Amino acid sequence: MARVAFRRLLSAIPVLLIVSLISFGLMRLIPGDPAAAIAGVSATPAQIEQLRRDLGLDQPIYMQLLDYYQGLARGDLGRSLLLGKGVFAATMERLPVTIGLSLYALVFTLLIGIASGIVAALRQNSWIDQAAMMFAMIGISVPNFFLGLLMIILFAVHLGWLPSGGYVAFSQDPAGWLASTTMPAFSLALLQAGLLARITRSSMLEVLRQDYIRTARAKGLPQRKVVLKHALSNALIPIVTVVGIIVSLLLSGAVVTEALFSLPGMGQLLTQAVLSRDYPMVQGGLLLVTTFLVLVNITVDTLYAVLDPRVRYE
Amino acid sequence: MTTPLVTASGLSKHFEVGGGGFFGLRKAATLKAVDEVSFTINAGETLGLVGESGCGKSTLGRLLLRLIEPTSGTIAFDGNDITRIGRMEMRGYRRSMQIIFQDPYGALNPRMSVEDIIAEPLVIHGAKPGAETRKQVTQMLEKVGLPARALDRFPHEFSGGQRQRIGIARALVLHPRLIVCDEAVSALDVSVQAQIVNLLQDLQREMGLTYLFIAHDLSVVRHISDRVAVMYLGKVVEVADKKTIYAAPLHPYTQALIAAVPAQHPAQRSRGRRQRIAGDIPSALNPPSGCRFHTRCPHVMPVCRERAPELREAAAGHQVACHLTDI
Amino acid sequence: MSDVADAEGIALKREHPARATLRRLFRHRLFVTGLLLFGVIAVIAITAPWITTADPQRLSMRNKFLPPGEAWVFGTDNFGRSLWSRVVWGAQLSMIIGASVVGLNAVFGTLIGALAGYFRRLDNALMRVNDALMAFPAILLAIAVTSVLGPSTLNVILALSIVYIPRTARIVRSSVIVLREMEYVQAAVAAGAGHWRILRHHILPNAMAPMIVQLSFLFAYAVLSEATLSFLGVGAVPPTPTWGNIMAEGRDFMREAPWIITIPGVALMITVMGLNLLGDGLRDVLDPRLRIQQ
Amino acid sequence: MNLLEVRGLTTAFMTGRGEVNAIEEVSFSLKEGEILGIVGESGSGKSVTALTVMGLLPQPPARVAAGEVVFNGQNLTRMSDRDMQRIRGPGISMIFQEPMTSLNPVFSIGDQIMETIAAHERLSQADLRKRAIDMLDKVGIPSASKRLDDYPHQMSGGQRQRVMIAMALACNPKLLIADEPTTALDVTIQAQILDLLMDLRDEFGMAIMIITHNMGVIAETADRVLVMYAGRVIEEAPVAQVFDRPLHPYTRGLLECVPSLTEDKPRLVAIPGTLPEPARRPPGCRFAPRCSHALPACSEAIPGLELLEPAHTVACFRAQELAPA
Repeated sequence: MARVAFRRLLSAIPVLLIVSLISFGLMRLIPGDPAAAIAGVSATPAQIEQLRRDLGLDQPIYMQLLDYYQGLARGDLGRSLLLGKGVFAATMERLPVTIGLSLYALVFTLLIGIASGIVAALRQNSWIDQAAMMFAMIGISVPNFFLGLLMIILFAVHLGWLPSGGYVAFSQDPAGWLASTTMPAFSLALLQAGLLARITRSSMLEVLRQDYIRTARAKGLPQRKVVLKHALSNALIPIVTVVGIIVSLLLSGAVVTEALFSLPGMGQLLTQAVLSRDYPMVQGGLLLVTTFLVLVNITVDTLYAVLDPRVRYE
Repeated sequence: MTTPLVTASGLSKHFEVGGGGFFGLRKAATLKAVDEVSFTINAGETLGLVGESGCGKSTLGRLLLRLIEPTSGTIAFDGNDITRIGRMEMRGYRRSMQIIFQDPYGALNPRMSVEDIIAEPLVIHGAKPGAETRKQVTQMLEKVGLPARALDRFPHEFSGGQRQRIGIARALVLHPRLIVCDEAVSALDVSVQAQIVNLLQDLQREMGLTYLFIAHDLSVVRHISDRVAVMYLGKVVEVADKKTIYAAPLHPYTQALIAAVPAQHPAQRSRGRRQRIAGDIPSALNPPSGCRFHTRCPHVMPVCRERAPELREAAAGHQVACHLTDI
Repeated sequence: MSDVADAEGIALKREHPARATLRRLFRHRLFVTGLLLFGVIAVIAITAPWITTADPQRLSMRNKFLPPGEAWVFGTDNFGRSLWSRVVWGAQLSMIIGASVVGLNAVFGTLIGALAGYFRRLDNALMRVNDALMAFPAILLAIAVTSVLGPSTLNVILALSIVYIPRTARIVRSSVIVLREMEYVQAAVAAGAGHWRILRHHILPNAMAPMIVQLSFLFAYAVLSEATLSFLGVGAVPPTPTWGNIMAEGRDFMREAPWIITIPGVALMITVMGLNLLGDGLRDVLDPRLRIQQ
Repeated sequence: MNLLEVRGLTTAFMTGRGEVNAIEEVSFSLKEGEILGIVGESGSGKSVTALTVMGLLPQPPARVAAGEVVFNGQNLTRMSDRDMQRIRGPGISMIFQEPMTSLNPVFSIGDQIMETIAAHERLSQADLRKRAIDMLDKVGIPSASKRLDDYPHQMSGGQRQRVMIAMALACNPKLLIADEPTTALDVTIQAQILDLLMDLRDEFGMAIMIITHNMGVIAETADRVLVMYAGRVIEEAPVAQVFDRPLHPYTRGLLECVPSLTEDKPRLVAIPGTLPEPARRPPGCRFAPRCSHALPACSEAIPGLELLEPAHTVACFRAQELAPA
């Protein structure tokens, strides 16, 4: 298993190299003069020149690249223009909010998605199946910000049960955290839950068709054991690989959800950076989030090896 | 009759498996699918090639046609070395050498009509689609026993046996000299299999074809072949004319293979009467040292573990690779 | 029974495979439902100039916050603009962006996927870049790209294409890898066919089914992502009527004028659901073994 | 009393074109310790027959439309799911064609054998383990106690089929159904597995129903043979009779179209035409369109099974007149 993890770590290196190159190239894609674009229309030529020097944009491209990688090697991802502090520090301040929200949403996703997928597969074509799949279809079709807005209108504006925005840290007040993140987490989770329900159902149906399920029944095992032991253990394997994708989707979705519910997370940080043309922040933040995602995927793949002996003993 | 149409010398195909990884750091294992194989196929004959799964018989068939590029060794067709000629030059030879596949479902493009499927080789070799081509295709269809009505149908409308006929028509439309039949009747029900075997024999007589007939069914191979080659784990272990090899096989593997064929009458039940070889076929990824059969051979000697026996002439036209016959 | 096959066992009833597929599609309940939902929005988008009278950008402070009713079908927004006009023109923009992203994906996704899947030498290089692009969270990358290029409709199309083409390419690549090993491809090689012929006649036509399924889901993602980008303010510039823009502006007035949010939201939902249903139907009919994918 | 009695069994499947009978009016019986071979080509219904007996067909789309299966005096076709679970394993057990996919890839083979025993008997974990090792020994897996914790993917096809057999015999069944047990295996492995089945029959004394398309496998194993074509039984006889005096033109064709390992035949005697799909079966005798002896009457009515010679029944209108002297 350690071997699987190690191998995945190795194969992640080229991916991360290219990811960092793309992040680096992003700022250089700005049409015209990047320094002028970043400085904004009201900047004087002198200010633009100053910014150009600060960002190293006056250097030849290979020097810029060298500086960039030297910085990365030191853990220096650049400085945010807007906040006036290091990108890494700024990100670390905000990341817990996003991770908390995403984990909460992941719990919703897994609970709703896997449970409804399994029930739907076991009762294929029944009304339960149809209802679950209808629900999943709505889930994957409602944009999460629209769902969030509807929930605010209903639960915050009309019923007044939950706050419409704002954030309470978990360490300060767990109940407050729950109140401030339940709506965001649920609206964020629904899309992924729908997706997962569909995948679980088809994975389960696929497994139920396999020869070894027939063998299990031919041995006289009770139905409960056939389903819970033989079918589920195999159906979970492809589902685990999907969890990596789901985390990626959750982080993407969190950007919008945080903006909508005014949660001070990573997404909000990046959106603000984008709107105020804080490109070093965008570049560094993107690289950090993506690296985090790659690490999540390695964990997921290692978990995969736990579930599947074919991978474990390869 | 005895001029070789195809001569393979020291032909090998090694596949790298499981390699790559980060900058190719992970060491790849080498699968020697075909290892130093030499043989000839005479013009007009049928050479049967038998062996169990993983022995490399299919790879060998594809190597001859250069559908797979050999790792080493040479292939001569009609006296000309075709091992390293370029794509364009090879195209000229492709007219003369064709292949029929096992799977009647995977061998035909589901999105092409029967006419397009059979006409494709003609079109590749410069025929213009039109009345002339259509006539040739129709004639070919009739030759393999399908009505002209089949022309504008699609593969899914046919049964397995009929699809195999379409595959044969495609292979024969260029009037090739060599046909590699890669398990061409293995996927068919026995009653249909006999039809296709008969058709292949009729066509051979009519068109003067040379066959390399690859199969795992020993009785079908005996029926259709003039000579038979036996493969085990990438090596040819015995070659002889069919009567000799079935009546007096020299290699212990050939003997075991023939002994393992189920009886054709309950009175000849083989259990307890015939020698069985124990154990499984070893993995081609990690073949035994020396003679590859030594792990299962009932006559194994110390030398077998150390040195691989060469394929040698044991009698006129009977080659075998075994230390027992080397003495 | 005997009327369906003749003596040789060849089916008498003749039907072109494409026709048979269409017939099965139109019998598929999900597909037809999806087609209807999506079709309504598509027709509205195409006929936008003829079915709207009010200029979607004309301000009329006198008429602001009018609820849906006889005079204003969908009511008016905070600037007194006709919501009907804005939602209809928003539909057109969504369709243009969705269709463009799908078109670019169809061309470049197929190209990259087919090259990587067919020519092994190219595979490693192309797929490493592909993997890297797919490692970014989709919306975040799209936001970063539009912010760099500047907010405009064209740049949204470009950004979404950069995000989704790698995903399409991967799907095409995996079907090409399977198809490349098919025996009919081997037969074509044995007959002397060149790479171009093999790709064009044997591989691409058979890779179309999963591709079409993917593209219909992709259309849905593109419409959804575009709305998200403009909702966040990095899409098409605000006076332009897009569903996301309308909802972003309506956010501040959800207490007094909830219709400003709900009407474009429902339109968005109908479009996305229609496309998802369409994709489900296509998948069932074209490629029943294909799993539900991202 | 017969161990297994199948009477007029008809199994139908719901398809896009309506309900189609996979098998029709299949009747046969099996005595204790007897080996019955069921032979037929694709679409003959031989596997559906076995799965119907086991009650393993998914319902829907499958449905037992008529007939009954009586095992050991109990009517299986009317049995509840729960009761049927008690029959599977200690009563009837089954092995399948694909040893590669018939074992669950995520559990060790020991686990899979032990859970079979545990489902039917109350034994301690240690006893379960001992029984499982014992079974693996019996089916010829070397160093069984070490292999117990191996996963299926670590074994070859032949070994997996041995594990399947160990699992099937773990509860000492009265009947073993072997559905094409050697079709996916190489010929040298096939011989080993067939030998093993025969040895185990001698040791355990269970009856075997062996299903195959290969007349050679029948010749090697069966006491009695059932020949099926297009969903119907067309001939039944002791094994020597079938090979020496086949009475149905199809059985004769099936024997003649296989090439010989010892004799030269200039040309194979092929049966013309193709096997009918279940939804496209011809009216009357299913074999009539491909039969060289068919008369117009053959396409009008379905011939029933008739006892023509002692213990030898056949379903052919012309069997009597065409019978060899």
